[in-house]
Amino acid sequence: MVVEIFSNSKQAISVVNSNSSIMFGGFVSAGSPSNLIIALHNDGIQNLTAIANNIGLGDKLDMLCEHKQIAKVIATFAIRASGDRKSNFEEQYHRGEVELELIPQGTFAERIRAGGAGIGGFLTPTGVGTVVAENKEVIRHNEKDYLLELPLRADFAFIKAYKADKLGNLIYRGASKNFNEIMATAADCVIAEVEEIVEVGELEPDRIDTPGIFIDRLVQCKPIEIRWTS
Amino acid sequence: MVVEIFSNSKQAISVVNSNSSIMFGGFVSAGSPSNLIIALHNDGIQNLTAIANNIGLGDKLDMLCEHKQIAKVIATFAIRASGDRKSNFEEQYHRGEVELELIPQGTFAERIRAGGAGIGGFLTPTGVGTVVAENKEVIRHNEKDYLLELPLRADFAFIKAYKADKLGNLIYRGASKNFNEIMATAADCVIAEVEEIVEVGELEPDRIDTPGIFIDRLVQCKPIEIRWTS
Amino acid sequence: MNQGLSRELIALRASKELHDGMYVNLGIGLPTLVSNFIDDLDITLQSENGILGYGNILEKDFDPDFINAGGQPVEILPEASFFNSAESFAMIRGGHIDVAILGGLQVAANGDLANWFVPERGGGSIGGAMDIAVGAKRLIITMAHTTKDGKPRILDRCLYPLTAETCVDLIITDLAVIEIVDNQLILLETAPGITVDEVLSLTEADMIIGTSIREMSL
Amino acid sequence: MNQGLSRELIALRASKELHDGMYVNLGIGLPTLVSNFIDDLDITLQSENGILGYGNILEKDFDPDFINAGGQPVEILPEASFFNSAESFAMIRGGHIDVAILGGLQVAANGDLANWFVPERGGGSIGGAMDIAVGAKRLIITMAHTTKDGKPRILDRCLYPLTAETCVDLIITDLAVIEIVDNQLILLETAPGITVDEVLSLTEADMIIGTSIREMSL
Repeated sequence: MVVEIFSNSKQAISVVNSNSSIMFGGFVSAGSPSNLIIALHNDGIQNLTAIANNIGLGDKLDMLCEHKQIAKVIATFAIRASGDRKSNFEEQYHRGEVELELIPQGTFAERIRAGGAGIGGFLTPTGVGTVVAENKEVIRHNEKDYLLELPLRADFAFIKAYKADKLGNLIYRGASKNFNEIMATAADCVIAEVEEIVEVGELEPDRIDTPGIFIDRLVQCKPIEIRWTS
Repeated sequence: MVVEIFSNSKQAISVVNSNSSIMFGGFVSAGSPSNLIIALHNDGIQNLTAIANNIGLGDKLDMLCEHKQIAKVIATFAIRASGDRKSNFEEQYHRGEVELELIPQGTFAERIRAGGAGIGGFLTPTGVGTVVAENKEVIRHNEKDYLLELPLRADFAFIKAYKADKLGNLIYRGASKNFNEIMATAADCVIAEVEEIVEVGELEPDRIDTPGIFIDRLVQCKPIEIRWTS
Repeated sequence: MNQGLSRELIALRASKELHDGMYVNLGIGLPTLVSNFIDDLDITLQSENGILGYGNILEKDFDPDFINAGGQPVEILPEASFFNSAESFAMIRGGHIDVAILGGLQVAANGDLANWFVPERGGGSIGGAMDIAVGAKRLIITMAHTTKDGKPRILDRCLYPLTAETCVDLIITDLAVIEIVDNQLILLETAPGITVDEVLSLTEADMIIGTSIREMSL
Repeated sequence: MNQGLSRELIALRASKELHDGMYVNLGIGLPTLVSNFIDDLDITLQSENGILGYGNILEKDFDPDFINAGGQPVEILPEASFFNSAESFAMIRGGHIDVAILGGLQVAANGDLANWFVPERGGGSIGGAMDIAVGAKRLIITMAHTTKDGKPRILDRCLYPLTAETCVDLIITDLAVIEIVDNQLILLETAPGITVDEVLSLTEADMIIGTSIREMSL
């Protein structure tokens, strides 16, 4: 599929419908697709399943809880044991207004990778003997127990990269590959927010992190600085 | 572990013993650790299990069959259906002198990745209903059959990269990442042949393919050009 | 008897299945020739050894790091990217390749494919074929309609070891273009100068004649 | 009563477990402080959000792309490399990290760890803790020896939901250093001014007194 380039984030997300599942890349401040999230907030789409490493105070993702756009969160980091103020999400969670599936971060990453790689499941030692093992098959190999974990996919992935060329090849900066690089492979429609779109040939082939094959929609946005607060 | 730097390939492989399993990176001409293989050939170590994508005419790996150093090959491409001349390996295989385990290439790559990633196994649709499925567990999920494939590790990995810094951070060139990048994670001792060793800081952090954490022994060698013949 | 297409013309016919914007994997052998006929198309070629965006096969100036899955040196296009084999097969197995064109030894009416092992020669190589056959969104097989001694290769059941079950969508041979839908062969096109009866007589499996059957346009 | 070590001194004591050449993951909270005491060591820090080779926490000049797993801005060293989260946890789960230092809420005599969920607060976050606890070659827990109201946190069995089973190798608290070998706690060191009896009285689980027990050197 040829990548489509949009001039603003509102247009870039115009294909998203209510009741969709959406993966959001980023790890706190690094690689968060904040412009796309704000467009989603402004759009008001409801009943979303949000798949993201973290949701919390200072996240743009937590803004989506302001008008209860999120019905379910699948995350690794959602409720801080410390800190006085509560996020919108946490308050709604404690009131039973939003569902939470908490996953170990390595399992979360590997499930997304499996979803994009046609892997039907994988065995991980992580979570054996914990609440994470509930309702999961335990498989023993070489005298070691593993949980069978299943792939994770979504209708959409919102990701953020540093630069793109006009065919959707992406490079990331610093620690912002995190979940962006794998989520780009694991959704039916992948929408990328980048700081700069350059001509084809300006990105060195040896340096490309996400090949354009994975990207459907592209928009250049000034990055929004986010920072966790407590 | 701190990486050790050696001045020649003979010293770099001096830790290898007979009866070892060794992964060899490379895909035909791209990223083949040919200097390390030649050192192994000269050393005469016997009864090796060779884990490599391909073994054939023009491969340096096939040289190891000259003196029957290899007892077993685990590969995806070992016997060409076309071509008149036979490799040393193929002749020995037809005489029953060497064992062969043939694996689909995607499963081969994924098993190695799993071996390095602490994954106890994975489900792949590849090979279902074929000879590859023999003696393997079939697991059904979402109305689709998968084979349970197990991780692959080795005592040693011989890999080839383009450049290294003195801490073992590696970059590859072109299509030579192939199996090198994953084998670097999946062996107890990883020996890397590179074209150039540079000072720490000369490789851009965003560009590093294999972090030095995975590398044990390093040697700078003039690359040997190999090319398949028929 | 066999007045069918040359290998080049089979490749030319196969190229007509490709359209702008597609990501395509071409197998070793005959399918490689398809790349000679796509210069006017905006197609991105993937090679399972870790390249997306390669161009023509280069006859000289061999660079060992720039090769396709057949070991042939290839041109690297400005939009190219490189990745390791686990990532490459994640791309293939994960359903990101629009079309794969592979060679075949035998195809069965239900879409089973055998293309990696020749019992008569006592060997073979799986390579990437099993993963590609399972993972590509659409799988096209290009092959000679019969063996060198005239025996059918489109069979009720494959006799050679399988590459994958029910994976083939379209077969392009020197004699015909045949679609497989719901375990049923449908004859869509015949090669110039080849009759429907000739195709049927050289095909073991039952075949429906397509309602709009026509001569291949090349 | 609690004349034990400050958080900084617990971190200082933990830093003495690290040696040249090690690859180390430091958890959020108290373990982060360990990085203040390793300037003289040739240690490489891994952060599970995808960095190998970071240095000090930077108080100003915030760069959103250069952060550790706690969201704090960090210095990127010349030897640094970056990778995605699947690769990062492949590194962790695959046993490539020599030592991980995590915070703890409760540790059991058999090495079970609970450190992600506080029932009293009605929540928690798993983050990378479960994978790190399972994957690190050696796991050190740094924590206060007791709760704020003086109850033991080193127990016969963890009461809070587990992070991982039998994963802890060493516990460093404000009062003591305790090793776990074969489901058995061994008291190795006491904090300056703290007696063995005090440690035992504030520990629920049975503990062997190490044969060469001594006062911590800080």
